[in-house]
Amino acid sequence: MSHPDTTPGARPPALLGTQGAIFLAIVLGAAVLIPALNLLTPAGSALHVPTYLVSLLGKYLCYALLAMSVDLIWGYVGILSLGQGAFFALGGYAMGMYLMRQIGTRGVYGDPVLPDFMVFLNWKQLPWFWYGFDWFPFAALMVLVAPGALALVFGWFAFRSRVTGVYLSIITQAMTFALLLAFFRNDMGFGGNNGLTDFKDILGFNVQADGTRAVLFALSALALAFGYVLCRYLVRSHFGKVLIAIRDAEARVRFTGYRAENYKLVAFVVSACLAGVAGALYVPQVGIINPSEFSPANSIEIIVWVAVGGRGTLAGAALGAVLVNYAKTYFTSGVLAPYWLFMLGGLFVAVTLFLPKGIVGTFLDWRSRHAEAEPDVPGATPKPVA
Amino acid sequence: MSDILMAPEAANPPRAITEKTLTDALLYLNGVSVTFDGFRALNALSFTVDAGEMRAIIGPNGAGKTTMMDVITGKTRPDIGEVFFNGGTTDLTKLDETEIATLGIGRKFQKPTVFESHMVIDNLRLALKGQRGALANIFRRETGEERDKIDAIFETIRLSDHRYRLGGALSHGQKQWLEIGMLLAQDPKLLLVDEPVAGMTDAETAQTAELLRAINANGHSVVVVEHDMTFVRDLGVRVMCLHEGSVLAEGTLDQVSANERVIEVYLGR
Amino acid sequence: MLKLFSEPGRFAGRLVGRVAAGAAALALIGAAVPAKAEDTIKIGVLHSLSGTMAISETTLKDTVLFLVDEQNKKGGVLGKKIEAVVVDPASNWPLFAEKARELITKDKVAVVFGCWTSVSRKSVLPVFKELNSILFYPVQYEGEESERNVFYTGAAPNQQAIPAVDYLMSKDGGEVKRWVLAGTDYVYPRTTNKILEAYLKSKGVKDEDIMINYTPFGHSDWQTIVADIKKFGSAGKKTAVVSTINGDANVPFYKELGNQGIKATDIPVVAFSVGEEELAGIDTKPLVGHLAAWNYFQSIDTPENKAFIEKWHEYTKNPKRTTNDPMEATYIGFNAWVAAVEKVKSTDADKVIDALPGIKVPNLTGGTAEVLPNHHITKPVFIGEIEDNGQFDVVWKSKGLVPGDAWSDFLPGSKDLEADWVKLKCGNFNTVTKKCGGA
Amino acid sequence: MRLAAAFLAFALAVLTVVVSRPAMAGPYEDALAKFTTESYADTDEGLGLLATSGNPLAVDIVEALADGRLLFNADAKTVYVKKADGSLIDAATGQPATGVDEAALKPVRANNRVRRAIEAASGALSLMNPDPAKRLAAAQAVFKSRDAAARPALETALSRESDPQVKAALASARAAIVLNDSASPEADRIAAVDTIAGAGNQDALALLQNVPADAPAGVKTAAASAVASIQHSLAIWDVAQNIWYGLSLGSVLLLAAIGLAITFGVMGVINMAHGEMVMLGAYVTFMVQEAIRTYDPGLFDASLIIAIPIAFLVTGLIGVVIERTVIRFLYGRPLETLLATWGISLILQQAIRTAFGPTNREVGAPSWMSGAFEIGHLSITYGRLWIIVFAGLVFLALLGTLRLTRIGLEMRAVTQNRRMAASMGIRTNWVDAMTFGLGSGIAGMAGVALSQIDNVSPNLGQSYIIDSFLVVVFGGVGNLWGTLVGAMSLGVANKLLEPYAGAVLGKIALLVIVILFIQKRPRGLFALKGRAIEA
Repeated sequence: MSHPDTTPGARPPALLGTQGAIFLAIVLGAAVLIPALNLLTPAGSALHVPTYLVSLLGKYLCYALLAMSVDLIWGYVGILSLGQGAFFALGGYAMGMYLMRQIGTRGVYGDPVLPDFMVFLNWKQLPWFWYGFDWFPFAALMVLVAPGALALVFGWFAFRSRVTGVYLSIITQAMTFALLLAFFRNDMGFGGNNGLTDFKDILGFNVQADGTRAVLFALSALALAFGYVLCRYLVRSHFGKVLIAIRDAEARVRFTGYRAENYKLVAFVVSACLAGVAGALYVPQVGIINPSEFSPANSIEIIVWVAVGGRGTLAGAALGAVLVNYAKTYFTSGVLAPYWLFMLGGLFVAVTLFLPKGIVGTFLDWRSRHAEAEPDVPGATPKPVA
Repeated sequence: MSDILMAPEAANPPRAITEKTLTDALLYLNGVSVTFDGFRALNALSFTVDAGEMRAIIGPNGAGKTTMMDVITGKTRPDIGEVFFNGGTTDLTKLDETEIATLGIGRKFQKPTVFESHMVIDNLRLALKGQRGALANIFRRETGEERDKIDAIFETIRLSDHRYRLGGALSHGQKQWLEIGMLLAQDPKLLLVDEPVAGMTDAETAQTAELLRAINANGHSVVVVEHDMTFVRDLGVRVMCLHEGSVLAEGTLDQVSANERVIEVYLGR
Repeated sequence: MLKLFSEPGRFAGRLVGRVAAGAAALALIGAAVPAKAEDTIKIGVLHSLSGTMAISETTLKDTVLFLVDEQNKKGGVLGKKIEAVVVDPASNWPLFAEKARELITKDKVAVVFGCWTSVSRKSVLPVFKELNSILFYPVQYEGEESERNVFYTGAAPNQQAIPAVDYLMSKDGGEVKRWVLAGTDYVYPRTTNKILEAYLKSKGVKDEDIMINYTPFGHSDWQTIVADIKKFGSAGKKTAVVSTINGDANVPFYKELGNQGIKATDIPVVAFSVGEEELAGIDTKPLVGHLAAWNYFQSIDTPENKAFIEKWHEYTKNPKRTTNDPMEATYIGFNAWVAAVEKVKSTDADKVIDALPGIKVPNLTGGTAEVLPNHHITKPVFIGEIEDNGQFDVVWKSKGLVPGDAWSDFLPGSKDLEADWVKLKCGNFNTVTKKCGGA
Repeated sequence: MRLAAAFLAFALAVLTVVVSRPAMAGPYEDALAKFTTESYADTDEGLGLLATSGNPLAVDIVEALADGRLLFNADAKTVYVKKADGSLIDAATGQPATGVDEAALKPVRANNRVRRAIEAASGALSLMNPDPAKRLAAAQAVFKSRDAAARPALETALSRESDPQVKAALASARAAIVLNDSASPEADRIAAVDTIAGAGNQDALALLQNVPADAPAGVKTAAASAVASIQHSLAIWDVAQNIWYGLSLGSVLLLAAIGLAITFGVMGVINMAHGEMVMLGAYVTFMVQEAIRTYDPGLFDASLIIAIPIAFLVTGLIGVVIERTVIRFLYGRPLETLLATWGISLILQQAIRTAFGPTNREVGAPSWMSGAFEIGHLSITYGRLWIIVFAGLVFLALLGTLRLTRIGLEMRAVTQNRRMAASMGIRTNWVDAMTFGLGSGIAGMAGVALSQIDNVSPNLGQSYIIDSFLVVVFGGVGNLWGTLVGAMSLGVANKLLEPYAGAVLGKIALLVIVILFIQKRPRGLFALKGRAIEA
């Protein structure tokens, strides 16, 4: 675990440390193995991975990417967004709208253009903002543009008027709450509380076919890997060093001649786009997108995943997301069902008290204490900021 | 050493502000007043700093030294008064911190603020004069001469052995130097240095004085705010004493410390 | 997984090993729930036990467990004991889908009883279709749906909303001329109100005599809206409120009605989502005379109901525990399923689905509920007035049973649609194009 | 019309002060028979006949029917009035009934239709009731029924009425009749218009808007102009009404947020469990009321007063425990507090759910909190009024505690400079615990008030937490006055927006406004000078 920079005048640091390599190995390995085990092995064989598990894990991976997007701005820039769920949901809606349009005449009313919910609320024609979503490239573009644009506008205002700390956190929460209320309204034309569901196929493949699920899983894994490499590259670039500097001493950064707000804005938008991608991959795998994804509670939960895994460690965020959600899956069935909230709540309290740096953060500390080495990720263990 | 003590402008008597000085002065403050709900931090403060000059500013607590720096660096907007840079070409009161910093005014805070979770070398890399744009810096690569510059600075601030330690891990004195190093990396026309030797050993203090003189020697104008009189003496430059937000006396340290009113202020008679 | 991170050093050489280990770790997740013995028949219970919907759904979970208990006392089905598998979808709609999948594929349940909100049902629908299993949905809903794998034992709009309006128009109901349709902004109220609006207009009610108002979930400040209703109602014509306000929002709504002194004799409110359970949270003295339309009331005086309530109190060891309409719907659904299974001597989904239409089981109000080819059931309709003891006093009851209608005749989109899983084998047959619409 | 005749006959009977003798088989007996058929229609008719009978027992019978004390035997077709003491009176004779098989008796059931008939009847029957309140109700009942035949009765009642309020009610009741009575001369009807216009409320408006088509032009024009003026004045009153609603919503927000203004605003703990403290307070109220119901129902009206201190202590104590066991390890790490308190809130919710069940709990309103009164055309409900008062008191109490008491002084000292305070010998640990306890306790007291207007369910807290944070941040973290102004302005703004935008859009608009406002003032309405909570 030697830092590339220990010799004067060394080349810029390698993109991946061991930690990153391990992480990628696992994710990419899963991307190959899980679908293989699902499709190639006969059901009932010891190695067989049931489809149920594939889409479940796929869901976890989307959450992992979402958590990573939060870690990028929280762990490295100190922006605590309590509204990240909004970007996730917007990406999800963009994908959901595409999937709705794909249903075509197979809706219960057999209307070629209008989704069912519009028919029985007798809407006459498609609202303008639904145009184009029947064309995949456009929808795919919107997956990035919708959350990106929201982040751009919101961030542009917030960062240049130097809203920071809890104030920023609370208005991000207000933002997602406003969107929650807006999308609940049936008049908005997004299916109200029921949201978008009963999808048939994506790019011509049946969303429920095992093959499609396997591919979606693999894609989620690749997206996560890509997201990791991207974030990793960003935080290790000169740009990323400025981000961390902003987190630790924003005023100093300004006096050093950097436009802190622009740096924050770029990071914020990138993070929003990642969240959007996560949402887009999430929707076809869980089969529904509805306004509850906007609920502030969801966004807070994302923060919790990151904290559990270890803030400012990227891989930790992903790990936290998977662990917490697995715990949720596990606790919510069987004898534990009535008590799972105790366990989840207890887990959060315990982590904050005993693992303030999260699982990975704590581990990295432990390691750097043992093997005398600089942290692999710059600012891996940030001092508390908000 | 001595040549710096005998530096021409050090001997000059205090000058009234005239059109002439406005045009050649690097920094020019005129009638600057700042009020924080009732309390007058700066009171019609006027003075100039010439290119290549080093100026020490002393004064009791609450004399407005830090506020003055805030005004110059754009952290605080003056209620009235003008602040010009580059011989009256640029009005600093219209600009924000970032713009002023890019103009070439560097600032070292009273409490040393370095980027604690960055390695020392990265602290310098960040400060190094050059590309400041967000997008451009995503793909930025470090050039050869940038590396040489940094090495040079390491020599100047005597931290070569610490380049890969975290900024937070440095001692107080080392942080002070690192911060000065960062100022050098920024290569500003004017350095504002706020209490650089607070909490330093005598040895360190002496070294710091030397360091600042060196910096000033190769063309940077420096404004130092300091309490420590021995340090100011070491610097051996024109001294300006602030009191209640305006200039009380100006001249060599001996002239100033001989000044009746200064003594009054300091000994509070 | 943690352990993997703790291995220091370069990774290239160990890549393969790690991947294998990673896969193993992931596979463990799959093995997390052990397989159960096969001498029982498993049924799934998919009701939220936490989160916002727990308030309503927990009772239904208890009901299913209670029914299973009763059935097992009678020896179960096909000579096997029934085993209920309970999961908690936590009022989280995607989690509903996940849990449904888990119940069907991992626990191999023969049937699932669950869901309350429309969105949770919509969320699990694809799962039940894909894995071809059975869902019994016990709550009154907006209709406009008929799926092969779902049986709707709650009321369709024509079994609740329309009779209620008819009653209010009658002399006994006070010959109401002016209507406020107040609802929470989601599918059930939207659809129901669309249907009612069309129906009222067909009865010659003018536009200006209909006021429609939607509020968000859990709306808690009703001052303005109640004041508006009061104003709307003081225009000299007899006015009534048809409330499709959902769960939590009702308590503050009724409290505000009481505070602003709107008496049932002035402006009666008839609600479709307020039952004994919801009233348990309110001091009902100011509300006496306001109405609710259901297919079951705890106060209905039949031997079946008496016996049911008695056993229920025994089972829950709580003599105060209320019963309500969705409980009866669950009761009917459960018994219908048992009857069907006994009939075809199998729990195979296809067989049971085909066997269910035509099954007749007694309901708790002295009639019989018949499962119809459109997977809805026949129900009596009751209208009750709130009493000061939190119960309902039945003031009107439909003549005979009303068959549930999946597709409303009052909505342009659906009036030509027909559901029949026996002859047509189709949930949305278009009687005009003579085609089966859906996929 | 039947009722009309009834009023006339009865009124005359009363006027001539004839002590009516036991009637022969007539309307009265027929009426009684109608009560034995278990049909609402018949009961309705029966009430009509009853009034025509002019029998002095009629009043008792109507009252008995109103509160379900009127019993009947379906086979024997006999009707009895059950007295408060449980003794039975034969409705036919008015004599105590003996040897009645009570098992065979059923109460005569009432639905809305019957209740309306009861109101009308008792209205007509009690125009002369000694109790002014009853007379007022009676007058209003007639005003509603607008029955021409009641006119003479009204006029005599008017001539005798002393109580001004009742007199006014009688007058407008009469006017209502005259206006719709095509027989009466135009002048009278125009005068009636004026009388009604005088009332100037919604009912008057409705009445004037529905002037019969056959009315002479003069009446119509008079009505029209009256309508216009009333609508104008009502429009103004509407604004006032909305502002009142806004204040009362604001007071609710204030109550919900003020505890947070301490734990979050002063201590910098992003306290996600705050809502649960409110919820606990509500459950304490529930338990107090349960206890009172079982042990001493007489105390019920005092239940809230009793609940307030208990709620404060209970939640305060819980707050102290939380602070000691969790929060104190997290000072200076505000975000960790967010996570920990989020966990705590989950635990508390589920704990309540397990202990009390997931369903709503009934918290009754004491008599002094129910009902409403009018100032001009401003209708003010007691419940809301008291909540506003309560919110104000809590605010002042808190302000006082922070400003005047020793602990308050120490709290401020600790928050401003922990180390300095410690060196001055202040036991900062203790102060922290007390501060957090105070904040939680206040949240608990808020819960007592909120139990009056909202669900008492495990989810209670969740519905307030977001608004609370919004209020505190909007007002300016660490500033109580900011919280007050923030809560009130958000409340009023919300209520002024609602009529135009509707509940949902109004709320959305408000959120957007707050977001934009924070851009303008990144430190909230009342930015704290100097060391603000830089979380």
